[in-house]
Amino acid sequence: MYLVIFFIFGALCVAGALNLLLQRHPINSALSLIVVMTSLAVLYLLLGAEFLAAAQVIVYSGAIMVLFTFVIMLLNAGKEERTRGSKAAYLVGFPGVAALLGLLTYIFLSIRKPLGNAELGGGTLVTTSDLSRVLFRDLLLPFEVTSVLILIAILGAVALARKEP
Amino acid sequence: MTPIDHSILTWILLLPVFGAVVAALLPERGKLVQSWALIITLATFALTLHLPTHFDYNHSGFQFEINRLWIVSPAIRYHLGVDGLSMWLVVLTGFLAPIGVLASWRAIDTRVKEFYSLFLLQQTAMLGVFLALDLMVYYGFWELSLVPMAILIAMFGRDPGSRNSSRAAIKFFLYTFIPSALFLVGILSLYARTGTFDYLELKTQLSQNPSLFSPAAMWLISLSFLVAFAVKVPVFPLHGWLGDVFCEAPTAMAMVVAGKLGLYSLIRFHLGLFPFESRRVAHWMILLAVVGILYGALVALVQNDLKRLLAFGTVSSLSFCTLGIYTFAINGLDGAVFHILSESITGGALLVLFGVMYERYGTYEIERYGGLAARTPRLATLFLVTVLALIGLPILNGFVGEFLTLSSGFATSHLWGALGTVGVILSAAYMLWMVQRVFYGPESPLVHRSPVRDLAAREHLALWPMAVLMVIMGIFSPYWIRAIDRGVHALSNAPAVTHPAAALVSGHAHDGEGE
Amino acid sequence: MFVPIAYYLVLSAILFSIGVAAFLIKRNIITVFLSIELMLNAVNLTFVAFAHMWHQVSGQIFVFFVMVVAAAEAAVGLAIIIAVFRTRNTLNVDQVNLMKL
Amino acid sequence: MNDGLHLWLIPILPLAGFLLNGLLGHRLPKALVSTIALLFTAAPFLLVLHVYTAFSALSLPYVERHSAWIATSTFHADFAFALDQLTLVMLLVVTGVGFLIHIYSVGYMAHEEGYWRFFAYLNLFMFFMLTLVLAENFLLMFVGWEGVGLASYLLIGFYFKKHSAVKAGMKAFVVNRIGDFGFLLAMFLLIEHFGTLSFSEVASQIAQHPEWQGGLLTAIALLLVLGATGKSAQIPLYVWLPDAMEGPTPVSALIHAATMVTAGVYMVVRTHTIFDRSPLALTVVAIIGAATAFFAATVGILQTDIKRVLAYSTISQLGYMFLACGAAAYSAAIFHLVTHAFFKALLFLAAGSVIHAVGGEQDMRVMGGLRKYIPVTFWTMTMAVFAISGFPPFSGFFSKDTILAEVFRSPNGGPLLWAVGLVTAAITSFYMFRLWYMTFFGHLRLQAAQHEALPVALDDALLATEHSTNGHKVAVHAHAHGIHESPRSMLIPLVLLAVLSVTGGWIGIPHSLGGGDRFGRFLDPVTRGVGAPPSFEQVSIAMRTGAPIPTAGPAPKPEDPQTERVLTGCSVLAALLGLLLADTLYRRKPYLPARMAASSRALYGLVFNKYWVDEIYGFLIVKPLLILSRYVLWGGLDRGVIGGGGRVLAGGTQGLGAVLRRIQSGNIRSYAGWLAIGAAGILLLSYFGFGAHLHMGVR
Amino acid sequence: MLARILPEVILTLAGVLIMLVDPLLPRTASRKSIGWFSVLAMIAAFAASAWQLHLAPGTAYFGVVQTDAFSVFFHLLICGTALVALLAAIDSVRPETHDQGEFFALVLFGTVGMLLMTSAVELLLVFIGLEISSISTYILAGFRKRTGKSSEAAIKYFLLGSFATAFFLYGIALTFGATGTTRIAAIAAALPHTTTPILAWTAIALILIGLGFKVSAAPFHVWTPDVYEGAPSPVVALMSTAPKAAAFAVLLRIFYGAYPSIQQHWWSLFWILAAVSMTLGNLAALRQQSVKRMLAYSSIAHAGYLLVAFTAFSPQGVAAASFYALCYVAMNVGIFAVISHVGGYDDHLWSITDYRGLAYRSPVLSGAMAFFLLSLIGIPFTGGFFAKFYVFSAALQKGMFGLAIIGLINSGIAAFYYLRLLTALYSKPAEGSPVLAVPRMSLTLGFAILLAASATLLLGVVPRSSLDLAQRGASTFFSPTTPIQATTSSVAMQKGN
Repeated sequence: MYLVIFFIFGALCVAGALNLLLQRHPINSALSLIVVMTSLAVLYLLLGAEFLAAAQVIVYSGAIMVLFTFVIMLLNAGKEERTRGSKAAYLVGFPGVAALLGLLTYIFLSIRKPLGNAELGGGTLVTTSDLSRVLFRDLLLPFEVTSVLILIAILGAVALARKEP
Repeated sequence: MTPIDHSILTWILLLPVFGAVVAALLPERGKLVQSWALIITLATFALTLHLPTHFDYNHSGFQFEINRLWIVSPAIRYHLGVDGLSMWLVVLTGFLAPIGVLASWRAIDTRVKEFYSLFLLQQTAMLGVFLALDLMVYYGFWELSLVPMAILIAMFGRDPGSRNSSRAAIKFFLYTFIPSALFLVGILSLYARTGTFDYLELKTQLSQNPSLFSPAAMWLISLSFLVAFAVKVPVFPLHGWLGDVFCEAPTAMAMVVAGKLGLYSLIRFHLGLFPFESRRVAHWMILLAVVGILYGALVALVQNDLKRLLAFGTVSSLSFCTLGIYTFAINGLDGAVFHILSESITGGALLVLFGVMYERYGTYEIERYGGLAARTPRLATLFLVTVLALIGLPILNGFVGEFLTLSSGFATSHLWGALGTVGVILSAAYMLWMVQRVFYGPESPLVHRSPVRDLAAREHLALWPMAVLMVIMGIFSPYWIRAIDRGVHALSNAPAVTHPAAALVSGHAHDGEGE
Repeated sequence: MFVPIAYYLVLSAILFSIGVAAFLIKRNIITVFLSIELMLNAVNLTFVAFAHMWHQVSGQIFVFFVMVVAAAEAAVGLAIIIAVFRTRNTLNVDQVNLMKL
Repeated sequence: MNDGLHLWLIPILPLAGFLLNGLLGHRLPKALVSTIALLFTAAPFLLVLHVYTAFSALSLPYVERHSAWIATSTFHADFAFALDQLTLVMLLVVTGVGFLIHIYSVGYMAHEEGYWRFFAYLNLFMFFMLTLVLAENFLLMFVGWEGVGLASYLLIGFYFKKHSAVKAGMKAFVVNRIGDFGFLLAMFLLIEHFGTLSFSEVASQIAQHPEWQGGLLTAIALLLVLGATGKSAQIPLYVWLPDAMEGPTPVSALIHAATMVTAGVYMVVRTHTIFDRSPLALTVVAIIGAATAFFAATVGILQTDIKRVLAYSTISQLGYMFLACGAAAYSAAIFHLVTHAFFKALLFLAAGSVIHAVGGEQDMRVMGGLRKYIPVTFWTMTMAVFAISGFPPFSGFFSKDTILAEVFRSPNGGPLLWAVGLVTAAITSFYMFRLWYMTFFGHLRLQAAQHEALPVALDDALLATEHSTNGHKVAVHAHAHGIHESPRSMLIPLVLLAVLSVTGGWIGIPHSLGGGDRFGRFLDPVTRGVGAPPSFEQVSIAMRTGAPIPTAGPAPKPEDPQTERVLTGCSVLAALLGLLLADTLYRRKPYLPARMAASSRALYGLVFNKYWVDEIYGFLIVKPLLILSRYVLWGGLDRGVIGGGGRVLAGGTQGLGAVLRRIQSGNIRSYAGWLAIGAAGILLLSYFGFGAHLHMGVR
Repeated sequence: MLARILPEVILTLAGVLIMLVDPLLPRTASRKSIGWFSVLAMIAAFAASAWQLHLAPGTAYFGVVQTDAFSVFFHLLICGTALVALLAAIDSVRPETHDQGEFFALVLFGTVGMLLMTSAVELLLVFIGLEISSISTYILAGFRKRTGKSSEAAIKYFLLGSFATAFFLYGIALTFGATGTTRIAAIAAALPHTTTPILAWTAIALILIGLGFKVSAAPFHVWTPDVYEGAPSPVVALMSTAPKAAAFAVLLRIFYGAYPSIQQHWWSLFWILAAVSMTLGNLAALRQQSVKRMLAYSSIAHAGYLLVAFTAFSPQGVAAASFYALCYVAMNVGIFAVISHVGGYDDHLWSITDYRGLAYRSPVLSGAMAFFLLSLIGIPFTGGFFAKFYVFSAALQKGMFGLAIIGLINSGIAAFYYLRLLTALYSKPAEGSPVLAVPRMSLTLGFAILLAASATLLLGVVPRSSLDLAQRGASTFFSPTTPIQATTSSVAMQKGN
C-alpha cells in the first residue's frame, strides 16, 4: 500500500524533475517543479511529517514558486535558445552526474538493511507541538538568527533591484 | 666574557636594520642618505671588528653566543654565535658594506632611500646567515637575503627598470628560491623527528642516534640541503643565474651575491650535519668543482662583457672553494674558507673598478675599451693588482686559498686535482687578455673621446683598503687561518687537534717533522 | 508493505542528480536556479526520511529552515537575475561570460 | 739562530725601492727616481758582498726563518731564507749583473716616458728574483718564480700602447703559467708525500730512504722539469722568449738573458736530490736541453732582428745548461749560467747600444758598418761574441767545454748528446758571427730600408742587392750622421761586462786544461754533498752506500785527461768552423746566402719561420680552445643547455598553467560541470579510501 | 547567555540601526558617518570577542553555540579583517554609488554570519551562518550594478554557491542519517557506534564539496577568478578573506570536532584537494595579466597550503591551519586594500602593466604592496612565511613528505608570478603608455593598510601570542575531556606536544 503510493508519487517526482529538465520554456519548468514539490509533500505525509507537507505546499509551491513565475513573467523570458556555451558541461559534467547518481544509489541500496523501513503509526507521527517545542527551545538561536538572514535578503533584494538613477 | 660579548652579535645584526628604517625616513637632501648609510655600515664594521679582537683562538666551539627562546612550539630559539668558520665571514660582510656604499655613492642617484634601506637590510640578512645557529632563524635570513637583492636588481639594474633587469631579478629569485623550498622540507623533516632546530642539538642528536632516520631519508634530506646551497654558490651546472645577475645588479649587490653564503652553508650545514652523506657525494662535488673551474674559465675567455666575464670567472674561482671543501682535509677546508674571504674582496674590488669605469664610459663592453692605462694610470694599477690577486699570484690573497684547496684536491684525486690546477693557467689567460684589451694597446675611440678622469678621492677610499687587504692577506694568512682552522677542524677527516693552534702563528713552527 | 528508507534516499539521489544535470543543461538562468531548488528539495526528502528513521524532530526542523533559506535565496537570487538582465539584456547563461581564463 | 746576517734585507731593499718609485715615482724628478732605483739595487749587492766576505765563517746552510706564511694545522710554509754556496753564486750574479744593468738603463731609458715605472718594475723584479734565489722552501721559491714572471710581464709590456708588446707580455705570463702548473703539481705531490715543502726537509727525507728510486720521485722531477721548461724557455714552452724581446733592451738583458730565465736551471740544481733518484727524469732533462740547444740555434741562423737572434741564442744556451743538468753536472750548469749571464747580458746591452745608436731600428738587414760609428760598443760586443762562440780563453769556452766533457762522460748523456752539443756550438758560432758581420761590417743599409719595402720571405736578398745599390751610399752617409755612441752610463756597464766575459771563465778552468776547477769544487757541497750539512751528507752517504744508484752516483772523476783534451779540441774546432762559415757567407761572398736560400726554399722557409711552431701551437691548442669555449661551452652548453633547460622548464610550467587556465571558460555551466566531476571524484575517493598510497612514510 | 553571542548581537544591532538611519538621511548626503559607525561597531565586536576569552569555555542556547579559544581566535580574526576591509571601503566606495548604507549594513550582517559559523556547534546554525555570510557576499559582489562584470560575478557566485550549498546540505543530511543528530559533539560521540558508517563517509565527502567551494579549493575553485575580477575590490578584500577563514573554521570544527573517528577516511581527501589546489592555483596564475585574477588564483593556491595542515591530524595541524588562516587574511586583505585604492572602484587599472612604475608614483602604496606580495611568496619575517612553515612542519611531522614537497615546490613556482607584479611595481613605466594617476591615499586607507601590514609583520616576527591562542584553540579538539567542557587543560596540552 505505502509502497504503491511511494512509487506513484516517486515516479511523479522524477517525471516532474525530468520535465523540468526537458521543457524549454522556463514557465513550464517552473510548473514542473511545482509538480515535484507537491508530490514530495505527499511523500512527506507518508513519512509522517504532516506539518512539513503543509509547509511544502504553502511556502514552497505557494510562495517561492510564485515569486519565480512572477520574475519569469517580469523579465518576459522566452524559450531558451540552444546555444553552445560549454563543452565541459557535457564532457566533464555528465560523467560526473552519472557517477554521482550511480555511487549514491549504490551506497543507499547497499545499506538497505540497516536503514530499515518507514512505518507509520505507533505514535511516530510528529505533532506540530513537538516540532514547536524543539524549534522554540532547543533551536531558538538558529530561529532568531534566521531573521538576520531574511533581513539580508530584503536588504539585498532592495539594493540590487533598485534602479540606479 | 664581558657583557658586551653576549650582546655584540645582536647589535651587529640590528644596527643595519635600524639604519635601514632611519634611511627610509630621511629626507632626500644632498648626500644625506648616503652619509647615513656610510656611518651605519662603518659602525657595523667597527662592531664586527670586536669579534676577532676578543675571539678566544684556543677555543674551538661557538663564542659570543646568545641563546634565547623565541617561540615555544615550534621550538625556535634566537640562537646566535660565531666560531672560527663564521667569524671572518662576519667581519668580511662588515668590511664590504661601506665599500658598497662608496661604490654606489654616485652610481645610485635616484630612489636613494629605497636603495640604501634595502642595501642595509641585505646586510642584516647576510650577517644573520652567518650568525644564526638555529636552523629556522638561519633559514629566515637565508630567504630574506633574496628579497632586497631581487628588488635592487629590478630597480637599479643596468638599464633601471628594463625588462632585462626584471628578468634577471626573477631568475635569481626563482633559481635560489625553489631549491630553498625543498631545503625547508629537509629542515622540517629533521625537526619532525628530532624536535629541535638548534644546530648544536641537531648535530648531537644526529651523530649520537643514527637510527633516527633511515639512511635513505638522511640521504634525501642532505641532498635537499646540498642543492639549495649549491645553487647559491653557484656550483657548476647551477650557475645559470649568475651571469644575468652580475650583468644587471648594481655594483654593491653584485659584490655580495655569489659565494660566501652558499659556501659557508655548505661547510656549516652540509658537512656539519651530514658527515656521512656529504662524504658520499664528495667525489661528485669534486668533479663538479673541477668542471666548474675549467668551464668557468673557458667560457670567461670568450666573453665580451666585463661583468659577464667576471661572472664566469667567479664560477671558476668559487669552484676552488667547493673543491677544497669536499676534500675534507684541513688544508682544503682552511683554503676554501680563506678563499671565500679573498675572492669576496678581490671580486668585489674588480666589480667596484668596473663600476668606476662604467661611470666614466657608460659601457661594460670590452671591445669599446682600449688603451685606458695611459689615461688613467692609477685605475689601471689598482685594476692590475686586483686581477693579479684574482689569478692567484703568490703573496696576494688569491694564491693562499687556491694553493691549499688545490693541494688537498690533488691529494684526494690526482687526476681531478691536476685538472683543477689547469684552471690556474686559464684564469691567467682570460684575465690578462681582458686587461690587455681594456687597458693596453692604442686608445679606443670611446676612450679617446671621453674626458680623462682618473680615480677620485672617494674611489681611492673604496679601493685602497681592498688592495691593501689583498696584500696583507696574501702575506699574513696565518692570522686568518688560525681561527678558520679551529672552526673547520671538527668537520675534516683530520684527527683531533694535537697541538694548540696558537703554534700556527708563532712563526717558528716547531713541528717541522710534519706528520 | 512498508517502504524501505533506502528507497526514499535513492529517490532523493535521483532528484538531486536530475537537479545537477538540469544545472548543466539549462540555458535560462531562472531555470538553472529552479534546478537548484530541485536539488534542495531532494535534500529535504533525505532529511525527512532520516527524521522518520531516527524519530527525530530536528530533521524535520532542518527542512523547515532549508525552506526559509530557500526563500531568502530566491529573493536575493531573483534580484541578482534582474540586475543581470538589466545590464546584459539576456537570461542565457552562455552569454554571461565576460570574464574567463 | 745565526747571528744577524739579515738575509731578508737583500730582497726587501729592492721591494722598498719598488714601493717608493711605484707609489711616488710619477711625482719625482728622473734623477731622484734613478737614484732610488740604483741605491736599492746597489745596497743588496753590497750586502751580498758582505755575505761573501763572511761566508767562510758560516755554518752552512745558513737558514733564516721568519713568520709562517701559510699555516694550517697539518701544513705550514714559512718565510724562510737559506744561504749556501749555490745561493751565494746566484746572489752575486743577480745583484751584480742587475746593478750593472740598472746603471745601463739610466742612460738607455733616459728619454722614455714612464721612466719611474720602468725602474719600479726593475726593482720589483730584483725583489722577486732574490726571493727566488734565497727561498728555503718550494713555496717561497714559487713566490719568486711567479713574481719574476709578473715583473717580466710588466716589463715586456712596458710599451703598453704597442699591441705586440702587450701580447708578448701576456704570452710570456700564460706560457709561464703552464710551467707553473707543473711546479704546483710537484709541490702538491711533495706535500702529499713529504708533508713539507722545505728543501732541507725534503732532502733529508730522501736521504733517509735510499730505497726510494724513481716512481714518485720521477713524477715530481718531471713536473718540476715542466716548470723549469716554462721559466727557462725550453722545448716545448720556449715560445714566449723570442716575443719577449718586445720589452726594452735592458729588460731583455737582465730578465731574459742573465737572470730570470736561468731560474729553471737553478731550480733543477737546487732540487737535484730528487733528480738524482730518477734517471728517467735526468735523461728527459738532458734530451730537452740538447734538443732545445740545437733547435734554437738553427732558428737563430736566419733571424734578422738583432734581439731575436740573441733570444734564440739564449734559448740555445739555456739548453746547454739543461743538458748539463741532465748529465748531473750541476756545477757545470751553474758555471755556464754564470758565464752566460756575463756575456749574454753584455750581448744584449751592446745590442741595445746598437739599437740606441741607430734610433730604435732592430733589423740587422738595415745595419752594417757600424763599427766605425760606435767603436766601444763594437769592441765590447766582439768580446761577447767570442765568449759565446766558445773561443779560448773567453769565459764561454770554459763553461761550454766543461758541459760537453761532462755530457760525454755521463751515463745520461753520451756521445750522441755530446755530438748534438758540438754541432750546436758550431752553429752558435756561425750565427753569432753572422750577427757580428751584418751589424758591424759592410755598409750601412739604413737608407735602403726606408725606401724599399723589405722582402719578408728572403731577408738575405737585401744583402745580395747591396752591391747594386751603391748609388744610395751618399744618402746613407748623410743619414749616418745621426748615429752616435751611447752615453757613458751605458758604456761603463758594457766595459765591465766585457771584462767579465773575458775573464769570467777563469774561475773554473777544468782539470784537463790545467786548472783546478775551483768553481766546481766550491759548489761541490751543494751539488755533490761533500761537506754538506747533515741532511745533505746523509744523502751522499745513502748514495754511496745504498742500493745501486745508476745515475750521478759516485762523483765522476776526471778519468782520462787525454780524452778531455780531444773533446776540447773538437769544440774549439767547431767554434772556428762557425766563424769561418760566417766570414765566408757574410763578408766575403755576401751573395751566397740568397742563392742558397733560393736553392732550398722549403727548408729555408721552415727555418726562417721558426718551424712554424707558434702557428702550430695556435692551430692545435689556442684555436681549438677558443672554438670550444665560444661555440661548444658558451653557445652550446651555457646558453643552450643550461639556459635553455631553464627556459624549457619555465616555459613548460607556464604552458601547463595556460592549459589549466582553459578550465576557466567563463561559462557557469561548465563550472558546474567541473564541480560535478570534482564532487564525483571526491565521493569516489572517500568511498574507496586510498590514503595508504599517499603516506610516504620516511622512517 | 548573551555573553556567548555578544559580538554577534552588537553587530546585528548596529546593522539594524544603520538600516533604520540610512533612509532618514538625505539621498545625496555622504554616508561616511555610517561607515565610521560600522567601524566602531566592528571595533566593539572585536573587543567583545577578546573579552570572551575570559569566559570559561562553554556552550549556550541549549548547546548551539560554543565559545572557546578556537571560536575566539576566529572571531578576532574575522572582526579584524572586516575592520580593515571597512576602513579600506569607507573612501573607496564612492559617494556616487548609492546603497552605501546597505553596503555597510551588509558587511556587518555578513560578519554576523561568519562569526556564528565559527562558534556554532550545531550544524543547523552552521548552515544558517554560512547562508548569511554567503548571501551577503553574493549581494556585495554584484554591488557595481551598472557594470556587466559585477552582476555577472554576482550571478556566477550566487548560482554556483547555491549549487555547492546543496551539496553541503546533502552532506549534513547524510550525517544526520548516520548518527541521528546534528550536534557536532553528539555526532562525534555517536559515529563510532553507527550501523551505517558508509553514510558518514559519503557525508564527509559532500560536506567537503560544499565547504571546499567556499574556501575555493580545487576543483571547486572555478568561481573564484571570475568573481574576484568582477566584484568591486573593497568587497573582494572582504570576501577573499573573512568568509574563507570562517569556512576553514567550519571545516576544522566539523572534521576535527565531529569526524575524528573516521580520520583515516578524510585525510587523504584533504591531501588530494591540497595538492590539486596548490598546483592548479599556482600554475594557472603564472600567465595572468589581470592583477585581481592573479590574486584569485593565488588565493586558490593558498587554500591548498592551508588544507595541507588538515592532513596532519594533530593539534599542530589545527593550530597551523588556524594560524595560516590568520596570516592569509592579514596579507590578503592588505593587498586588496591597496588594489582597491590603486585600481579604483571601477577597476580602471587592472593589468600588471598598469602597475608598472607604481613605486615612482606612490612609493608608500607600492612598498606596502611589495610587502604583502613578499608575505604571499613566503619570505621570512612575514606572516606568510611563518604560516607556511608551520603548516608544512605539521604535515611533515605526520610524514607527509610527498605533500610537503609538492607544496614547497609550488611555493617556488608561485614566487614567479608574485615577482612579476613586484618587479613591475619597481620598474620604469613602459614608454608611451599613459600614466594613470593614483589618487592621494586617504588617512583611513593608510590606516587600514598599516593595520594589515603590521599584522603581517608581527605574525612573522613575534608570532608567539597568536600562535599560543591558535594552539589553545587547537587543543579544544584534542582535549582528553569532552570537547564541550574543554577547560584550562588546553595550555597543558600544547606543552605536551
